[in-house]
Amino acid sequence: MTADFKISTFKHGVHPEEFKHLTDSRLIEQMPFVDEYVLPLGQHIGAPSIPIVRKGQKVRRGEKIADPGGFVSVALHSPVDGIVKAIELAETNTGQMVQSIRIQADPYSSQIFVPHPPTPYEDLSIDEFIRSVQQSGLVGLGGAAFPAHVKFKIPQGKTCKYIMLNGCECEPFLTSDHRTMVEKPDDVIHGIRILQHFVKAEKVFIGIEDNKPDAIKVLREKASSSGLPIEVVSLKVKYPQGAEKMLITAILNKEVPSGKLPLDVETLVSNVSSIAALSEWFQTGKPLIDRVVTVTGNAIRQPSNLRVPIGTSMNEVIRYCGGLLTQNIRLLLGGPMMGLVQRSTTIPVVKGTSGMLFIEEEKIADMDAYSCIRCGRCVDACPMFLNPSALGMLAKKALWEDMEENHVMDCFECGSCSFVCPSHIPLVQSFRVAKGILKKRKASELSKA
Amino acid sequence: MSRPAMTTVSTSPYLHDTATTPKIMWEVVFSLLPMVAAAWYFFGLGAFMVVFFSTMGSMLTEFFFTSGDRWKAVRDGSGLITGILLGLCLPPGFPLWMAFMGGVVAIGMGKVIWGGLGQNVFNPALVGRAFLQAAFPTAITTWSPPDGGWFSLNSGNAAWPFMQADHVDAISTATPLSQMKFEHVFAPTSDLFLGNIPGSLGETSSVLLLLAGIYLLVRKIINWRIPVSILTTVAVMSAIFWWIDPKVYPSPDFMLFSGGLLLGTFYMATDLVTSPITPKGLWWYGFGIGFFVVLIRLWGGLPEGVMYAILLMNAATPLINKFTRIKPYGYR
Amino acid sequence: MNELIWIFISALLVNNFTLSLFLGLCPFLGVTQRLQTAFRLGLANIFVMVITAIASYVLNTWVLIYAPYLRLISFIIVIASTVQFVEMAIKKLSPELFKALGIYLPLITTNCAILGLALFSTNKGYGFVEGIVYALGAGGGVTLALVLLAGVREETKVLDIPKLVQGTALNLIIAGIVSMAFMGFAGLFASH
Amino acid sequence: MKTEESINGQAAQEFLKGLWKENPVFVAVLGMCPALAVTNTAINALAMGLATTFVLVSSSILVSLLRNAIPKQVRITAYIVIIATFVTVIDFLLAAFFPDIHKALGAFIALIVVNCLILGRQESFASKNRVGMAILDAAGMSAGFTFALLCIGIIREILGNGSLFGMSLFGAHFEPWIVMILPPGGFFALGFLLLTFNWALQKRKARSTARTVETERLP
Amino acid sequence: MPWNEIIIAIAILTGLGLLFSVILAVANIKLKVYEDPRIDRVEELLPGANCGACGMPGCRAFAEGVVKGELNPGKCTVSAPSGIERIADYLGVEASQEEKRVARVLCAGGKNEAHNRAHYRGTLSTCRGESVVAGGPKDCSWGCLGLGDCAEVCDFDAILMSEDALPVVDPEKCTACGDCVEICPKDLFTLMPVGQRLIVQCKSLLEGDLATDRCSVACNACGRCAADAPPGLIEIRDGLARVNYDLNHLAIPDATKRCPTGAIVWLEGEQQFALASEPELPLGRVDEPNYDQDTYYQ
Amino acid sequence: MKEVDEIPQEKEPGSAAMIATLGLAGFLSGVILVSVFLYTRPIIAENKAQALRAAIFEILPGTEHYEAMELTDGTLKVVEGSSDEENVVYFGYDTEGRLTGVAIPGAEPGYQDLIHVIYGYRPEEGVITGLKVLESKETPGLGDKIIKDADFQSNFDALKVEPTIEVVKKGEKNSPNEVEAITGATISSKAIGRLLQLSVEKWKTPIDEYLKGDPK
Ligand SMILES: Cc1cc2nc3c(=O)[nH]c(=O)nc-3n(C[C@H](O)[C@H](O)[C@H](O)COP(=O)(O)O)c2cc1C
Ligand SMILES: Cc1cc2nc3c(=O)[nH]c(=O)nc-3n(C[C@H](O)[C@H](O)[C@H](O)COP(=O)(O)O)c2cc1C
Ligand SMILES: Cc1cc2nc3c(=O)[nH]c(=O)nc-3n(C[C@H](O)[C@H](O)[C@H](O)COP(=O)(O)O)c2cc1C
Ligand SMILES: Cc1cc2nc3c(=O)[nH]c(=O)nc-3n(C[C@H](O)[C@H](O)[C@H](O)CO)c2cc1C
Ligand code: SF4
Ligand code: SF4
Ligand code: SF4
Ligand code: SF4
Ligand code: FES
Repeated sequence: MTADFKISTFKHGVHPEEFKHLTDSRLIEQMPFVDEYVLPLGQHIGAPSIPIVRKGQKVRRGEKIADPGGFVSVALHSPVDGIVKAIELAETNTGQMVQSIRIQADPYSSQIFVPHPPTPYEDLSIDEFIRSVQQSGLVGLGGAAFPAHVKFKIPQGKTCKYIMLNGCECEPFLTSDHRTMVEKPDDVIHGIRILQHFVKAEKVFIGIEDNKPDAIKVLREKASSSGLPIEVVSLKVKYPQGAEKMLITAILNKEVPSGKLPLDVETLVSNVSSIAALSEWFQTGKPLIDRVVTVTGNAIRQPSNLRVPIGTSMNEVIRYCGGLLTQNIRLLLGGPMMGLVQRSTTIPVVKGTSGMLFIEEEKIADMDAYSCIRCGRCVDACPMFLNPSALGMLAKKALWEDMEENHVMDCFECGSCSFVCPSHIPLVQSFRVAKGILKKRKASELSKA
Repeated sequence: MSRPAMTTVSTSPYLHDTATTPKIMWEVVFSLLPMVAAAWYFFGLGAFMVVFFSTMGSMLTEFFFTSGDRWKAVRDGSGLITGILLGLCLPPGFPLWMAFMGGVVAIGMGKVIWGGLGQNVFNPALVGRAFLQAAFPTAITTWSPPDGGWFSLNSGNAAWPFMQADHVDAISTATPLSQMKFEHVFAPTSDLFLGNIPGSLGETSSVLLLLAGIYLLVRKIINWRIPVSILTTVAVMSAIFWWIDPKVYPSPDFMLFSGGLLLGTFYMATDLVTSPITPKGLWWYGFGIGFFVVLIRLWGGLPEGVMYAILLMNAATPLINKFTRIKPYGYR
Repeated sequence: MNELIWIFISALLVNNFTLSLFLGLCPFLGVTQRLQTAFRLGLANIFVMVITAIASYVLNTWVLIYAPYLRLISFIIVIASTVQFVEMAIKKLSPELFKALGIYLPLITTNCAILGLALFSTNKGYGFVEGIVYALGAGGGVTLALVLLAGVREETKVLDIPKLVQGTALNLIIAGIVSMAFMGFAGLFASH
Repeated sequence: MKTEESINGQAAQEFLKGLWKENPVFVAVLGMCPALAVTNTAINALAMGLATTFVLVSSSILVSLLRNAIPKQVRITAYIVIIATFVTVIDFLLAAFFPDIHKALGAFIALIVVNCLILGRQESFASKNRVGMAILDAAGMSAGFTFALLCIGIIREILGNGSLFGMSLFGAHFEPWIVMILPPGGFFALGFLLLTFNWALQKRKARSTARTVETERLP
Repeated sequence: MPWNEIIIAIAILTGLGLLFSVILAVANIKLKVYEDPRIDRVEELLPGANCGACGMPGCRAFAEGVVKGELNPGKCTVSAPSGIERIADYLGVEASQEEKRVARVLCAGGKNEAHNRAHYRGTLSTCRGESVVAGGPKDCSWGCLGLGDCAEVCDFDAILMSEDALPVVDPEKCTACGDCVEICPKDLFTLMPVGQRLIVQCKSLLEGDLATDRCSVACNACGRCAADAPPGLIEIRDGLARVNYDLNHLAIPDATKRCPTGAIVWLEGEQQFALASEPELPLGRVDEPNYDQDTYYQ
Repeated sequence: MKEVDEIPQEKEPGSAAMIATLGLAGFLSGVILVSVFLYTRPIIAENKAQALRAAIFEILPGTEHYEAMELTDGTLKVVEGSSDEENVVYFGYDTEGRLTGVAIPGAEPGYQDLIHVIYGYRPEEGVITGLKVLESKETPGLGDKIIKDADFQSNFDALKVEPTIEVVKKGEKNSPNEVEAITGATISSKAIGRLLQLSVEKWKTPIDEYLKGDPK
């Protein structure tokens, strides 16, 4: 079985229209600097960072402004030269008010980042490497913003045979990973080299959906000349191919047991952009102070791929992209399948923002909901092999325990079921509700015990 | 402080498949029209009137007894399917008032009482048909032969409401299945195939039914497991008995193409709402229907058992769903 | 053998105690909220029916030949006391079994299906083996009906049943539809 | 000390509750087997109701009289013996004097013994109350039972046979709905009766709540 | 007279009676199993119809469930309401008594005080449902969404939604079961002893105008209540006034007097309900309060 | 509420009380039942006999009295009173003591359950002279036409048992050994046909033999 002809995939899943043509051939541009940056302390999963700057303090671009708040937490760096204006509550992409560091950019600074000489990573011990990654502020750029160093630390007793780079970008509209792979293939390969030095996996896979032939081609070329055990796997275009469980199934034909992590099947999954950022940190010392964001949708004048400093207000991004075509829009962070809808555009771009999708409100059809007709389409769509129809009916009657019995906690909210449901039942939404309640219940039981 | 303009928020995903429940239902309605036309062609105007009255019965009931948005309920087309299917499984000379009443019972007892579309456990059309069969067993087993006249109306059709039909012109003939059962005469498969036989309106032409079934399968409106498992079960079981004694037991092709098996298989057993949802459950469901069809046809008191078989398996569907849970990802 | 099969099928499907003979309806409508309960009740039913078949055979053969008209009262005394005794015994000997099945026994003692079984099998002149097969068929039929109804009723918990219909009215209509479906078994194996 | 009036009131209540508020068939869903099995004609329903009345009233009297004499462990058996005795008596009497009705009711006369209603009343009422009250309760319950059976029987006979108490109602050409005298018809008839009652109750409740809201609004 | 037949008949029945009573008597002695005596008592109070309408297999099983506290006596649809009450009372007598706790809502920003930031479009119109979509449409991200999940979930009908789209707990009906605490996506309920009357009905951590721009009754952390209250009772922390209930005995209504927004309140009247236990019911009550005909048919 | 406490706390009843209660109950019930039974027995017996007599007179026209005969070991013997009913037939005689025919009861599964009938049979001519359904659970209005339907009943006015009894569709009867079925109730009709055929097969020889031995 040669890699070239194998087109792997997982079972079930859906085929939404892609809309990637809007941005997939646009080069990544640097977003200009703006006046103010808002840096929420909790951009990642885990404990919030702890600020180490005071109001009025001057900071340099790339300077650390907050320490990790624990092991599952990362440092935070200033994206600009400027002054700390305040540390206060500010609204973020979750709709919640979060403690944030507000930095006034120094209008007279050139905002040039002075690269450090490359860190000789070969000399680092594994713990030093992990600590270094934590200090870089690196989180997974695939969407969840999970601290990267935690993933890279292979716990005692576990082995990691495979490293898997997730370049699927299965969400419609998004092209940021695609562009990163095409424009920075060397960073990706170098990132792999660094990670491989510490993890020592047998094999490194880069999974890319076959709607990105240019990325596949260029990475295959680089990989073959790298001397690393890299295989670039071309995957069938299917949503949610990029979910790590699906990726593992597609490539290794293995399932991650329920409630377990990829490491339990000896695999480490990371987004390609995260790996590119890793390489940047070790080569130039640049922490995670900006990221590539796909700005797209039918309501933005100039869809683009932008490298945006973290903390930039979305309003500024809109302005840079030529403004909105209509006032009546809906802003989604991420893709249209899993993206988070926003109540306002005055929130900052954060580490987890992979895309900004502006959709004309009128284009979102009002959908008549019907009762579940048990057509089974959701069952055939659910990549987790759940029974969304049954779950949906249980949710309607608030039968949370029964939902738990029906494995609602295994749902990763990909939205495939809602996508196919001809009755337009808000399936994922009600699963989120159920999961929320069940988690809360479990937490209160724990605290009682 | 000026307030920012209100935006609109709604839940993800923001892309949706194009299929909607009403679209699915209407597609099924259109796929049924050739059957209605064929019924008219074979049995005359009376046949069409039977379908029309049962449809009126169901639509009017749907409209007047639905709580909530009754126009929406009527527009979605599912009541229309019920009415047409009910009409198609009635005999041609059936009194129109009974057909109307069947429609009322089908929707009233089979659907509205349960809370409308998607909530019912039993197939509404078959609830209506079972009620008619139990209420008026004579009328529903009085078969007139196909006569070919375009505008012929059977005198049975015109009975006064609540009154008996006097079948003056009814040359009551036996359907192939009752000939099989009571006289051990097997009709030739070619007749069964083309539809030149007495029987219910929609049962007669196997060719049309097969075409419609294939259409529904290709459009993925019905689940392929149901027809495959029903037809296989019937074919295999009847083949075994035919092989044991071909004089007493009918051949598999006779079993497959006679009576309401194809109509039941493609349109009624596959009713999305009343069939199981799990893949394994669908196999069991189909197997159960096939098994009961053969059981009732070969050894039961009645010549035809498709309706009862489907209703029985409808009743078992919640159990089937419960005991054939899908094993989620990560549990294998 | 054929005769026994016919007795079994007839009691199980054709003349299903619950759905076509209207026996044991109170638990049928009452104890079918949960599938597990219904199933266990069904099992307990089979058990008591077999006891009943044995007891009625004993009574018929050795006691009632002297006074057949005391049949009803003797049956009822014997069934009620035997079941009460068995209940006590199970409770003592196997509390788990009691939890699973025993607690259903009092509900069944005073149930038409049990006495119906005794009377019908006497009327039909069944012997010992036939009586037990009849009891198994009838008990199986009752279990089948209980389980089917319970399955549907559990399902109705997630359905939008209108308030007006919820409860007994709907149960009766479900029972009616299932009973119509069972009419399809009429005449099964009768003409062969 | 209770006054005469309140005793009378309570007595009337004991009797009336069986008719409607605690109606054994419509409300408590007891004694379903006879309620559905022998109600395919009104006359059978009536006969069954009366036979049950006889048994219920007589055994209630006896159980109430003996309520302090029967030990707890054997009370069910003792009640059953009492009930079965009366049932056998009525069985003989019917066979002797009304052979046709006896034939129509068939085994269901014997099955009165196990009618859940009867044993239920002994357990819950007769064994805990004085004879007078027990009689009233039994009479009320039986009346309610008979009433319910009659309702079902009338519906089923009219629809299923086109007749009432054997008299043809709609002429010879009426097409009877045979299903109504078959088993499913029994379920349907009671089901729809309950539905109708629910509907009526809901209507009445809606009206009464509407009224209370109005009065609340008054100053 | 056919004496022969008479004697046989009487002999058979007497014999059967004796035989089985002996068996049962022996079994009663040999096979006795201890059980909670209250079960017998409750069973006696039940109708004994063994009808199964309660969903349990027989009256005794039901009685066991009731005694264990797993079932509500009201589930018995056959029993007269007065009987149900008697059972409840019988078991209630033995229930332990502590200070009654009730659920309190920590938000006063109804639809007239706290405005929305967005329109929510969707068919899942519940607080939980809205809250997973961008945290809900309300500008104040701590505030009540007003769709009444709590009222829906309360088994005791203790919560009503006010015209202002805020939940109002009836302390008399509330049993402190905690269901509302669990369901509320904004965690606005806490269970507290009825004696705690000084309550800050706000969870917003914003200060000053930021808070009051979003909701006119928000706590803006001005600190006046803390100044007016006995020392230590109220503290302003993280933009919110917080009552230290360890000092509840010091609490006075005066602390609420100068609050500019009315976020802190002193519960009185219907909302307070400080009685520790229910008043004694009149003896021999047979009327049927709040009895709902519909439950018969469930 | 205080009422609860008023319920007397029963003390554990002794075994003697239990045994005495049930024994006494059995005794009393025995007394009552036997008295009612003795009182009603003759009436019930009379009712039954009357019903049987009516049936026999109907299916054997001209009968004035009859005699019950039981088949034991292949031969018929006169019996008194009730006995194993499956093997009893009734010989009917007219006023002059001539045999009017034999009334034979029988049962066979129909559409629902066993159909019990009694029919008159004339051994000399080999014809069936009448049929009365005693008990059937066939569908009212459909299968129960076998009881009331005049057309169907007229099948049995003179139905030849030779060579065999055949059931044919309505309107297709053209020889005296055929029974015309009821439309819509073929199953019940066939059951009757089958019943008659099986029953005649069983009884023909014993009756013929008996008549040969006892030429009256
Ligand atoms: C439904 C779903 C779709 C996803 N799609 C992608 C994707 O297209 N690309 C991606 O990199 N990660 C995707 N993820 C996230 C991956 O599961 C995984 O968390 C990520 O690849 C890990 O890399 P990171 O930690 O570097 O982000 C998806 C997750 C889910 C639940
Ligand atoms: C009439 C018909 C019969 C089919 N039979 C089978 C079959 O026997 N086995 C099968 O795997 N797919 C069968 N298919 C294809 C399925 O519809 C479906 O495409 C396939 O199971 C894909 O499953 P997956 O999406 O889980 O990979 C059949 C399709 C049709 C229309
Ligand atoms: C509710 C119902 C009751 C029936 N009852 C009888 C019956 O009592 N006797 C009978 O022979 N057939 C009965 N049938 C069977 C049908 O009428 C069957 O089709 C008929 O016996 C076939 O006869 P045909 O060939 O004359 O139509 C019943 C059918 C149904 C649906
Ligand atoms: C493929 C398909 C088959 C259907 N078959 C039936 C049917 O047999 N009887 C019926 O009443 N409705 C049928 N319907 C319509 C609809 O699903 C049905 O009325 C629901 O049971 C109503 O809740 C069908 C719909 C579809 C899409
Ligand atoms: S896709 Fe929608 S309508 Fe179909 S079964 Fe799933 S939830 Fe029901
Ligand atoms: S959202 Fe959950 S239930 Fe729906 S398809 Fe995705 S994993 Fe399955
Ligand atoms: S559940 Fe919470 S958010 Fe919803 S109405 Fe009640 S208090 Fe408000
Ligand atoms: S849900 Fe429970 S805690 Fe909340 S108000 Fe109701 S009774 Fe009180
Ligand atoms: S009367 Fe209650 S079970 Fe039969």
